[in-house]
Amino acid sequence: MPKNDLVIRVAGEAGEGVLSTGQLLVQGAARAGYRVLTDFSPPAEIKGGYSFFQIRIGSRLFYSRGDSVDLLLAFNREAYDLSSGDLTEGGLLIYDPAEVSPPASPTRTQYPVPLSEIARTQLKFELGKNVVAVGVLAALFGMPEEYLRKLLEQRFGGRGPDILNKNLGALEAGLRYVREHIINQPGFRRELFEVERSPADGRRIVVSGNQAASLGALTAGVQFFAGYPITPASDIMEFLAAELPKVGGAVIQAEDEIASMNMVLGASFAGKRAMTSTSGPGVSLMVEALGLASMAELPCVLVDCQRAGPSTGMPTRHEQGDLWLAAFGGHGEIQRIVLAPTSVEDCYYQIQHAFNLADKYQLPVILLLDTVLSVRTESIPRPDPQRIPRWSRLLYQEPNGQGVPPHEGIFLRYQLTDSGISPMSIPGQRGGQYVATGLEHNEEGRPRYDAETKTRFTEKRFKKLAAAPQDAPEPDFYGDASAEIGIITWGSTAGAVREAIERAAEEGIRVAGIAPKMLWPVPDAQLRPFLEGKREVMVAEVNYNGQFARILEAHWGRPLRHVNAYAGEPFKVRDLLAAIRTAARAGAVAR
Amino acid sequence: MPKNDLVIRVAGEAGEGVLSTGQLLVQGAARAGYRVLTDFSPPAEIKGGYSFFQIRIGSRLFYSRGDSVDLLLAFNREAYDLSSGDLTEGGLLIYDPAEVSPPASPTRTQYPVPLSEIARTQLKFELGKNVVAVGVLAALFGMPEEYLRKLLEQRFGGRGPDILNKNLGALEAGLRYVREHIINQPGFRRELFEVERSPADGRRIVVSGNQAASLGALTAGVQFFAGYPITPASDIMEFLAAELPKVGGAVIQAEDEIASMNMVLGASFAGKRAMTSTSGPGVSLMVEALGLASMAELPCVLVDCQRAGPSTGMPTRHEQGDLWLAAFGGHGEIQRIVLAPTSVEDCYYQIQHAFNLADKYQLPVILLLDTVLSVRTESIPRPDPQRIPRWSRLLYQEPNGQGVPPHEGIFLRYQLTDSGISPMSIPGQRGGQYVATGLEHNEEGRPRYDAETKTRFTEKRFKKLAAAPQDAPEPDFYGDASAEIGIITWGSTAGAVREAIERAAEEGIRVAGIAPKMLWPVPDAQLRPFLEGKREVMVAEVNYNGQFARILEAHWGRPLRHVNAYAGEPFKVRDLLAAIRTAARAGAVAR
Amino acid sequence: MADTATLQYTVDDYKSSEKPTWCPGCGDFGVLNALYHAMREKNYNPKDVVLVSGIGCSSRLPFFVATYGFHGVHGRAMPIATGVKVARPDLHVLVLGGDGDAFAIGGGHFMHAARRNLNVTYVIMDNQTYGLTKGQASPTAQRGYVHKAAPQGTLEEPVNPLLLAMACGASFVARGFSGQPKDLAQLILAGIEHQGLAIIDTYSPCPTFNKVNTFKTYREEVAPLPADHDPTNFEAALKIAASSMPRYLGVIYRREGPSYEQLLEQRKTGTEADLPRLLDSLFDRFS
Amino acid sequence: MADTATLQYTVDDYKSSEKPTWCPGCGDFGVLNALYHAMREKNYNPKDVVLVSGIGCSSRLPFFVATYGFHGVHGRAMPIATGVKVARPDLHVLVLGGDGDAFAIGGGHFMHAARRNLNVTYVIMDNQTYGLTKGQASPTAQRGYVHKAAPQGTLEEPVNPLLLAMACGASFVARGFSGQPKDLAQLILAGIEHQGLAIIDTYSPCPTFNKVNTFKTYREEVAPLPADHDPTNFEAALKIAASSMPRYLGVIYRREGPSYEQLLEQRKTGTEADLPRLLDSLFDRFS
Ligand SMILES: Cc1ncc(C[n+]2csc(CCOP(=O)(O)OP(=O)(O)O)c2C)c(N)n1
Ligand SMILES: Cc1ncc(C[n+]2csc(CCOP(=O)(O)OP(=O)(O)O)c2C)c(N)n1
Ligand code: SF4
Ligand code: SF4
Ligand SMILES: [Mg+2]
Ligand SMILES: [Mg+2]
Repeated sequence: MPKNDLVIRVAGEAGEGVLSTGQLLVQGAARAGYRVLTDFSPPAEIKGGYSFFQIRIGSRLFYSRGDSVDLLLAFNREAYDLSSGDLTEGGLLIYDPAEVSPPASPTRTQYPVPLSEIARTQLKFELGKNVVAVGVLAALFGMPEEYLRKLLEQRFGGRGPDILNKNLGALEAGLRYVREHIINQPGFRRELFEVERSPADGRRIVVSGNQAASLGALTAGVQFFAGYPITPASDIMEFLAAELPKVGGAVIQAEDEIASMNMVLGASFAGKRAMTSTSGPGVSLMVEALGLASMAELPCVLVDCQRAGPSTGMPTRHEQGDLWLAAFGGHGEIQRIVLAPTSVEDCYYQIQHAFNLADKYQLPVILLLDTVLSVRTESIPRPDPQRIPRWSRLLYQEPNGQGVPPHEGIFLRYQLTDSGISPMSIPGQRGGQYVATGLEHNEEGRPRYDAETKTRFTEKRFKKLAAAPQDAPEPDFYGDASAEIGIITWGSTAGAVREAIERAAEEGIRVAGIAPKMLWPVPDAQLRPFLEGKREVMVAEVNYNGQFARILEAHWGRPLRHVNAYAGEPFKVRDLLAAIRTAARAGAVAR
Repeated sequence: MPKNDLVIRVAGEAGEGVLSTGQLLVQGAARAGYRVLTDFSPPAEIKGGYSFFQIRIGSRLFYSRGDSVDLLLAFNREAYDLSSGDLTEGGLLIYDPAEVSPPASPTRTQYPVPLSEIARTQLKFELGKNVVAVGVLAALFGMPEEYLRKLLEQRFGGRGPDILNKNLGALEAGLRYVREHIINQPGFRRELFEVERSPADGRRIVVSGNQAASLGALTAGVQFFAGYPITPASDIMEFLAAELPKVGGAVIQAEDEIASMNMVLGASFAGKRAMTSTSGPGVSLMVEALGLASMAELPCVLVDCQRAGPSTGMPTRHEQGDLWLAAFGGHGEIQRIVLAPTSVEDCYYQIQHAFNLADKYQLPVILLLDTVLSVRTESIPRPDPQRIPRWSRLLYQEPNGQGVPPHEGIFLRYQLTDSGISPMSIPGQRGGQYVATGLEHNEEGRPRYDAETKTRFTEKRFKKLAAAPQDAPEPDFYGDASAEIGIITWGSTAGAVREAIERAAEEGIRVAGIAPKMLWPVPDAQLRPFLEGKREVMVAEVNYNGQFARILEAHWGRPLRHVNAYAGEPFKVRDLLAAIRTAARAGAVAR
Repeated sequence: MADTATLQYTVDDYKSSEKPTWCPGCGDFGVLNALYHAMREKNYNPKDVVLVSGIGCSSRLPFFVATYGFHGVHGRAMPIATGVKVARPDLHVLVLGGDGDAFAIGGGHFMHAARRNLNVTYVIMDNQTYGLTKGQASPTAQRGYVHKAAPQGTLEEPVNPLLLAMACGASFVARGFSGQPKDLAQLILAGIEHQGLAIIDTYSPCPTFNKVNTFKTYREEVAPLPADHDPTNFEAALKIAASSMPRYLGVIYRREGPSYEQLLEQRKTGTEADLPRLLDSLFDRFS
Repeated sequence: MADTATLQYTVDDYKSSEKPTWCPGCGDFGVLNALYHAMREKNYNPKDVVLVSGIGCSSRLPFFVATYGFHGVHGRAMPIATGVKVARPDLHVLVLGGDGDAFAIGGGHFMHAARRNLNVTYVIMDNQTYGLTKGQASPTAQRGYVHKAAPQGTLEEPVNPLLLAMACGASFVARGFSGQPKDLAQLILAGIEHQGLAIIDTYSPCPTFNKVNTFKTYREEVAPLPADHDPTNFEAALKIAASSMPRYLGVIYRREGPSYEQLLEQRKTGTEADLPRLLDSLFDRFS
């Protein structure tokens, strides 16, 4: 019986086609109806160095990249050295014998495939090596060839019949090699690697988290983007640079992150939905401008594609280490909302919530992605642009007719209201003139330093923040809500937690999971019921301090169990499972 | 019987001499043996606008500026309007009849003193008005004149006999006016305003918190300062600009705060004790460089003279709103120590601890002052430069003799040790070559991104932070340690808390107080014993969120009572007292 | 904007009810006045104008004007103005602020604003000091300027705003003086009419803290441009810009060409109405 | 430094055991080599040299050298170097990094470094792109340069590093090319020997991402300075600096004068040993 879950890794020298091999395979597989979730581990340096692309493929939904590898294709020796340890017991190793000669091992099956030889000698098409590799893998897990042929036709058709035919030939060579030298071998257990598809629904797309967030931003009506390149956020800017002009918007590559954020505030003041994206170092530089947004009550959205820190840290590695900065980084007492999507699909929707919340509450919203979410591609249902209605700002209504003073003196931009939310005018509106300022100010926006102003306007601003959780997007719930063991998590870690909970259930351990999307302010009404009846509550996140855990501990005044990883990599499902087992055993003892 | 505690306020137009009147009086009074504590409320704008200088004077030690005013000198109408409400019942109002004609009131005594008239007509010395005012006040509270004469001689003696005589004449005119028109009036109760001195110990100095911190930095051996002007921190830079060259050091006024902090890191790397000072907006801009200091393990000291935020906020007003930023502001997982002195004298000593801790643990130390501490002057015991021994960095020892490779390849700048602290080389040391970097790195300081490096070096850095509380400076303790009600506080709020506890004791309510100097990491060994036997623990601070309270709540996993003020002003003792009374009543009911 | 066609604004229409907080004798009063007059000349409807500033005495200016305004954080006026203008090319955007704001903390943005060339007018109120923080040296302070943070005088070469602007590719570079408010109004007007970033470095003395560069000294040191100066000649302009004395007033350099937001507009191939179609085609591309 | 007197260093003494991580064909190799040779010429003891950089491909350079180094954060190399040099004037300080580091995020610091004039050598490895982040336009990228963040080509005027440096008052302004490593070594040497900030903008192509400014195009476009060029003539130098083609190589401008840290040293009136006395006198002043 074919499997419903297979983890494939293509490993080799960066630039040698690891990425393009993986991407071709994934897009073909997604069209064929497989569910796919991928991860890409780029090299530490621009060129050269070990890199891999991992594909989890099958008929069920996946939430993490998989702890270990069922099928490894090693392009070279370093790839073999660094990746073979991740092979599952009984896994399959494919290697290029021109590059590496791995010893036989009882714990795996292995076959040489002379990839470079085939490309160079047989095809006379050295660049075709990656397409040969695609054919090899496709044949191994049993993917219908026509999807790949079609894909190659779309991709290379425009470049003339010669190039297309060469690529089709390379694919064919890969497929044939496997049929003739591997599948027909005695002892090769095809069923271990053949993967079943889910009913093809034809309505899925394959995108990364950054792409999903960019699509979501477009859907939300973003009209202005300013940013500065930084790993792993740059491709959001690059995506929007190509697409925003098509809907009348503009992208500016600014001189730095300070400029980016201030440009965004200018555009927001001028009435547009505006955003930036960056990673930790950029956020550190933006906190002053974010404080201005809190004080001047300007909506804006900042996407932080978190990477491993502190400082320049490890730009291509994973960490969820910016939560405290996002929530608390700023002098004085700032107001911000922090959201975190849990999957690639969720990126598309959460960024729309981010824009809505920013506009409703007139403050900055920080959307925390993380390296895993930003770079991994997934096959997801075709997004629904109608699902999340657009909220508009509470706008000042221009008076009708004549007789209106042509200048200011009357508009109360920061009017004290029950909700703390004041109507906002935008330049060009008659009678709405005011000066946005980072100074403490009265209802008219004029600088005032008396004790009463300071007290009342601090309360006004915090009233908005206190109300925000009522609009918190729905959390994800996993597992058995009535279980005694609970796990709270956030961001991409939610995927691994979900799988760990499912695996625990198979072992008979009942666990409940929750992944709120709003991390700050704490969505108490969503989270508090989760605590009820729980003997043990863990908080799982990829950082050292337990940043979300401590926020919750302060919020509830009760200790929680911290479960952390800080190796620059996502959680392994097995490590989470181990934590769950420990909790379950402790419970058994206690009884 | 003369009083041991009198609050005098000089109020008027800024620039009109409010500050110089106050300062003259204070320096004279301190020399005469009075204890003084002052506060200055500058105008909102550069010139013009209401401003006051408040002096608390007597024979006992003071810890706050006093909630209400016993003796008000109003230079003009606005000063009268805005200050007279702060007069105590039965207080004394002195006003210039040329400027304002206050109605008689049963709740106060009042006398006109034609200050400008005396200066202009009688003395023909308009600028002398402030000195006349000094004479008036001195006569009222019974200060021996000779101290003021001596002071004027020192100050004006160098400018020729004419100027000196004019000033002496102005002083005399003020003294005389009070003797002839106020003190001799029937019904004037001199004993209400006469203040007793403490035995003159001749070893006191009068300085502001910023001056004390600057003196402390000099004592600590600071050799490099870079900064950018900002209220209320600029005078630290200005003080050091004048003094550092005298001990071979240098001050750079940088182009911005980002440059300042990076310059400090360069100087520290080069082996010097280096610091900067700024206020909230500057700290926001420095967090990226502070992250670099955490990662590269470079000692440095940042003095944050907190002011009211967020954003530009109220630059001349008071708040303790930067604690979260100081402790958590930075992307990724940073390591910093946060200290806060509680009094002007404490500024002198805590900054020395800051340098010691920075050098010992090789990380940034942020010293949180606040507007009240920065600007208020106090008479304090002459500082003892020997009290706090200087700790040096754990230095690499250059090998003796020859035979040492002239270049690197061996020095382990980030050697993994039990304590997490590695020997540090400084440029010029033979064989100590390494590259300081914000990238994750191995023991040699070379960039490495593997999981093991990341895990072990994250733990290394946090090991240092975890150890730091063992070197936490002693907290202040107030009141009755065995009381059931406890107050935790920090920074200048400690003064008001201390007085509130003393007043509560007079009412028979027993309260214990503690003000730790190390705020982050939490000095658990100091604070946890304080919780024992407490029925109610409050945390008092001048901010909205209860920033320290939440840190403690997360740390202990237990709720605490937040007591906050956020009006841009220091706590009033009476408001703290009210909170104490409430706690006491709740206890009484509970019983 | 129908209502503007018939209306003729007066200077008072541009005054807000907030009274200037500057010291008596501050140069910024003259700049404010010149600005009122320039706007009146253009007969701008106050609702269509945005004044952007940073932090400093001079940067308080927007509060005293009845238009929209954005009083940002220190040094970031130009980026904010960039966001406003790119988002809404229909608005009239002026930036006003101090020399510290422009060249110290904001120095990096100044450079990039000049190369970007948005259609914005930037009036720098240059008092060669940090007024608001009580007189420390700004980047334009003269060498040897004595202040509390440099009691023996500042050591750095002063920044030359005109030369700097030209080196960064600015398309309009001028110098004004608050002591000649009528000329200044004309200069601001010329800047507004220039299609691109107009940089007007304007001497605006701080009598409270800068005792060496005063109305008096400026009056002695300024001079009109040589009669034959051709502001469209880059090399000649460079020479004038590089010279230190006399302090020439007027338009030193100007160059025609499209502004940044015009170039951006040209690249737009659709409007917000095209969003559903765009999304569909993108989803197709990814499937 | 007794041991240096007798020692003659070889180029290998300056190489660290860390192998360069640059792409094959990257211009930065040539700069690194030129640097090794310049240091060897000076016979610097590696222990007395500090190389400071920011973030970027080029900024990795210090790791490949056996001296002390400080690989800071993006754009802040000059402030870090300022701290090092002011704290320790005895050290030899060089700054090395990219055009993005120098002129984009670091643009403000560049300007102030030039006016401050520390005795530091700044080699900008100018590939007219952001190499490390995969080829977006840097401030020196030419107009129309196509990259992912500007698929229709960049709109801004490029920064001219030489003109900018001169406008900011730099005392030594030069241009080098990684394709002429011997000349470059001599240029770095001249920069080191200059008393003050030496700015050496150095073409260092990025073959991986910048396909329009390559070793080939540079070779065609560079030219030695006119034989009669007098680098001490400011106006002549300004003209050369302002010209865009050919791309002149060599020392465009130099001016003598004290460096910033020399001026600071002159103002020092005591040493650390004077601290007790200073404290006493200060305490007296405040009592
Ligand atoms: C980030 C930050 N740093 C420092 C300050 C303090 N500050 C306010 S205005 C100013 C300089 C003002 O100089 P300038 O821009 O020339 O304006 P002027 O007051 O002279 O008109 C400074 C340093 C601040 N508000 N924010
Ligand atoms: C604050 C911050 N913003 C952005 C980045 C991402 N980043 C790293 S290097 C770089 C630009 C590199 O360009 P350049 O300085 O010219 O160096 P090159 O790689 O071309 O040698 C950028 C944008 C960062 N590391 N830190
Ligand atoms: S301090 Fe100077 S710049 Fe500021 S308002 Fe006063 S005179 Fe003007
Ligand atoms: S990307 Fe460009 S600059 Fe970076 S190492 Fe490769 S060739 Fe050099
Ligand atoms: Mg100024
Ligand atoms: Mg570059």
